[in-house]
Amino acid sequence: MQPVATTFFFYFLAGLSIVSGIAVILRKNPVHSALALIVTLLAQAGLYLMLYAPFVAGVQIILYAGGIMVLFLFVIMLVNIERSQKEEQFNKQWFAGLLAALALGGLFVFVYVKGPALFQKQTLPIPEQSNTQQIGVMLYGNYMFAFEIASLLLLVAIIGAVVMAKKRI
Amino acid sequence: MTPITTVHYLVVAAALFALGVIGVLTRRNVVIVLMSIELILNAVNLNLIAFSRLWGLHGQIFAIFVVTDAAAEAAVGLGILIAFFRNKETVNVDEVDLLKW
Amino acid sequence: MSNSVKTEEKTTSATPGTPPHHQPKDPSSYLSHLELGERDQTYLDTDELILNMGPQHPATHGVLRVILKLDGEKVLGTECIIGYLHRGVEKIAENRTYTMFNPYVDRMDYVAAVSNGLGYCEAVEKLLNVEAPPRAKYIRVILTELNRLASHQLWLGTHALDIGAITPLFYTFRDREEILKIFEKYCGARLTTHAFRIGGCQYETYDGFEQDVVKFLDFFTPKIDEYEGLLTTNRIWVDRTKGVGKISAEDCIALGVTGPVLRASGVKWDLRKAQPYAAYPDFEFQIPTGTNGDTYDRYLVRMQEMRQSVRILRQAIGRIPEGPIMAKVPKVMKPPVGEIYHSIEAPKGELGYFIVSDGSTQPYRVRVRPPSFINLQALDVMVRGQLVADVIAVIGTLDIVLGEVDR
Amino acid sequence: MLNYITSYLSSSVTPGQAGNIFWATVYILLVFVGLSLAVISMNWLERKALAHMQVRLGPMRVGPHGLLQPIADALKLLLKEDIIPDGADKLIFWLSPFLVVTTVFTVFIVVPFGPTHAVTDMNIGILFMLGVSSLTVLGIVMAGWASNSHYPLIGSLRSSAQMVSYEIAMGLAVISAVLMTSLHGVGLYGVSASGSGTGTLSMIEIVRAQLEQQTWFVFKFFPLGLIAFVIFAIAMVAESNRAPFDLPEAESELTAGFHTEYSGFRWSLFFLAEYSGMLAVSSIAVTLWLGGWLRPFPNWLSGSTWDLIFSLFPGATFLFLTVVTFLGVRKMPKHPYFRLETFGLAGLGACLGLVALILFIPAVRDRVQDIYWFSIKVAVFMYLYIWYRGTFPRYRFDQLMKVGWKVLLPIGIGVLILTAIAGIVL
Repeated sequence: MQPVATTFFFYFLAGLSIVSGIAVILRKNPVHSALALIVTLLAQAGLYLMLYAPFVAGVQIILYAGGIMVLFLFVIMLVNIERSQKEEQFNKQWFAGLLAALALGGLFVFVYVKGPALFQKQTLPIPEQSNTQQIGVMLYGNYMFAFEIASLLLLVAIIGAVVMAKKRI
Repeated sequence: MTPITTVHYLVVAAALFALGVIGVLTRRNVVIVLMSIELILNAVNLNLIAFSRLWGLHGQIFAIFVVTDAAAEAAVGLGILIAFFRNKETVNVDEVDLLKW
Repeated sequence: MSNSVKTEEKTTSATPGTPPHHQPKDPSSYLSHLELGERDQTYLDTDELILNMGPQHPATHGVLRVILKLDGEKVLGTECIIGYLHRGVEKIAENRTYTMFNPYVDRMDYVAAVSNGLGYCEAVEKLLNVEAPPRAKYIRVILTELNRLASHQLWLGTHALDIGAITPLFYTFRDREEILKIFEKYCGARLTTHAFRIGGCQYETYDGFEQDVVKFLDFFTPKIDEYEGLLTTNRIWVDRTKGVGKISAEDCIALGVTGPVLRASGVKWDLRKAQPYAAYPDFEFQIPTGTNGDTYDRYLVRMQEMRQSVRILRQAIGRIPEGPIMAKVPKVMKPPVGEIYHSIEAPKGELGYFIVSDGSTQPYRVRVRPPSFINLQALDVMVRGQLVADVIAVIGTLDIVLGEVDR
Repeated sequence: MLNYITSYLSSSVTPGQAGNIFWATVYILLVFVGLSLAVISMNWLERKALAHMQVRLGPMRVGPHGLLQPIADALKLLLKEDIIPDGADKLIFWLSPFLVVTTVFTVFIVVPFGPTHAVTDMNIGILFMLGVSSLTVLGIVMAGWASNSHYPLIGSLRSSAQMVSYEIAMGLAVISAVLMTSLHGVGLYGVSASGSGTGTLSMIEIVRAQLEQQTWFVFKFFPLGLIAFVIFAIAMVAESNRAPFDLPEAESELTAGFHTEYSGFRWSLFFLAEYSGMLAVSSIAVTLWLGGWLRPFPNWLSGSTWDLIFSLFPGATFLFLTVVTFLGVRKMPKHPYFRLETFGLAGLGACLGLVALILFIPAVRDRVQDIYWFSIKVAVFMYLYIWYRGTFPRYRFDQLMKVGWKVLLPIGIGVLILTAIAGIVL
């Protein structure tokens, strides 16, 4: 791939994700927020592809954009959003929150920019094997236990969600 | 043009993370708060994957675990939200001040 | 149940006799009775959806409007709003002579016009104390049974279409066409036939009538198997209809539901046997009944009824007596003062005419007991607690015709 | 420039892999045009086939045998007034048809019409296809919500629940097919010394694996492959919202479901998306289980003679169509009113004949027959869709969910486990 295209795509996707990220937290209508979040997620999937992580990108699209966001939209439609739109959108301590968050982000950026030595390491060569295969091998090798725990977590989450959303307890 | 390095990705991730934190701290709508949490998780994922270009695939594995976690969190969070909405007829996070109902 | 009584009152007040200042009701008050009953303490509420189904809706068989109260897909309550096709047929009768009113009844249940005419003619004949000659009675039975077949075919096609099977509609319409051709040859009209007159029939059968009917019966009998082949054992059809819109025999009787709906609940009640009229005592046939009172049983009952109709037709066509087709009725009909109620088994149920005569040439009051209208009352009982898709199936299985509901 | 263009023609990879942007663009345009044509002809064929199943004739007025009906319909839809309901969320209402169409068309980037006839070959191909096609549900949900009406809302709630649940059964069936690729694979990504390679998600490699293993996956580990295929075939009908799973747009219940409030051009976009979606999932099924572009009976009827005979099929098909068309010309009424139509039909016949002749040229023949076999297999699925629609009543929502979760899902898991065991043992 030509470096020009890489640069262009990076700035395009990064800009897209940040702009729609801002839209997520600013829109009154939760459906619009959810849409903006979907755009962010898709842009992120593009960034993952640029980082040679195609499998995670695919997972991101299927699970996040196709699964979790549908869940969000589903719930937004179930609850009455008419009223919540008319209410005050930001809470009383919004200014303090904004300052704190900006300070945190500023700190991160400061560290990244001032401490580049940490990130000067040469990027790894693109491996011969496919990314999916490597991830599969690692997931079922080193991370077997964590993988099983994750499945248990999902089971607990399913039961929890069902119990919580049930009408009659 | 400068080549795109890891730092670029990290800065994007930091920005997204900050946006997510702003959303969590300032918004009153529970749905949007949950979505902001998703933003934060995504920022973390971007970080992990950016680092996985430097230190091998472990970052990607962790990203997958984070996605799993996000799915679980969304399911439970939205379940709580529905239960909350049924009781209080609102999705305002400031109203969640009782620990029981 | 209280709901059905209320609906009855509301519509009777709209019929002639009461002052015509009909106030349009506040739409929200329609929903007043859509309560859940006692409220469960642990019941956590989400937003309930009020869905307005109709009057412009593909599956309400005309201009029925049903307001549904939904919890997700589940139906919590229904309210039928009728009257979009109200033409004041009963009121019109008060300004027409007995003969002049005869064609109007065809316009009530327009898919079973012959049955309507039969009921009206027999009621007036009873009032006049005349009896149609045997040949006329046989012709009446033949045409009425053909009409029953046509009505059931239309029901089957539209019912299947509502449930999503589009093909049976075209099959039934293809075969119904043959019946309509016989009607057209007999009296010149296909739909609103006005086939009978008070005192008998106007027209003698055309040459080849018997052969036409026999030919149709030979053609039609395998077609019933064809319909059944498409649906009866179709897995999705059975899933969609079994256990849907259940109604018990007691509920049926309490609501006054008649016809195939009542018989599918296990009550062996058919006016052709219970209070025989026309030439029906002469024929052998069975009354098919169901056991569960669900949509599938109603489907089976109607399919069996088609076969029984074919049986009646075969008997009737074989032994049409010779003789006159018109009894002696005066040119100007002045029935004696009195009232009469006569009912027949229309394809959809008991079709009754209550006629009050004040001795003049025009009826003082005609009240029609339409089967569709009474059967429609069962809708709420049948769909409560079921899903939206079942409402469609139940409206289809009740086999209502809005022309008859609204009159 | 010319060199740049011609250099690709002799290469043996897809334009995406070759990095040839010109040919990639050409392929994208070809896919786009071909897809639109397929949707238009599918529209006509569905109406005709359904009509003949239902003892009617179908469209007969516009052009001979209604051949121009889809074009007339398209024109009508384009000229119709575009209505946005009052109280609708305009932005989302405007956006969602485009989202649905875009996602469905994006899927076709990785569909392999032949070993080199794909826009590109990703090594996460099937994952990409499933992911992107799962995005269509977003468009449908948004369309239903933005219409600000109850019927579309119920339709979109139904469709989101339906598509999310059937995606799981679909995914399980896909995984069992992907597992099969790992057996004896000598693919691009999975070469290993022992010959027993690793699996692949790439669409082209999946078909190559079927070529290597000398069997279509539908027949692999009989009946495991077949069961997985049937699960996919059921789930894909539900995914594309077609009868008997067309609850989101059940016309007798919800008038038209999520697109009740749409009209004109926007509605036609939904229509386009629905039919392209059917084509997309059918191509997944063909690629995964029916050998993609491979010709039928490679084992029984092998040898160069049979190769030649099978390579004549595309031309023969068009020749057959030509003959049918000219028979139709002879049957046209001789009335002067039909003169124009008769000439038009004859012209169509001549065009088909010309295409047939071109397809008999060896150089064209060899490059085209992959596409031909692929399209024929997809066409069979398209016919199945029509057939289902003519035969089955519609499922109810709870029954649909029951089929998805209680029947397809357990069977899918069972097949997956058994396939894995069979792969190790056999």
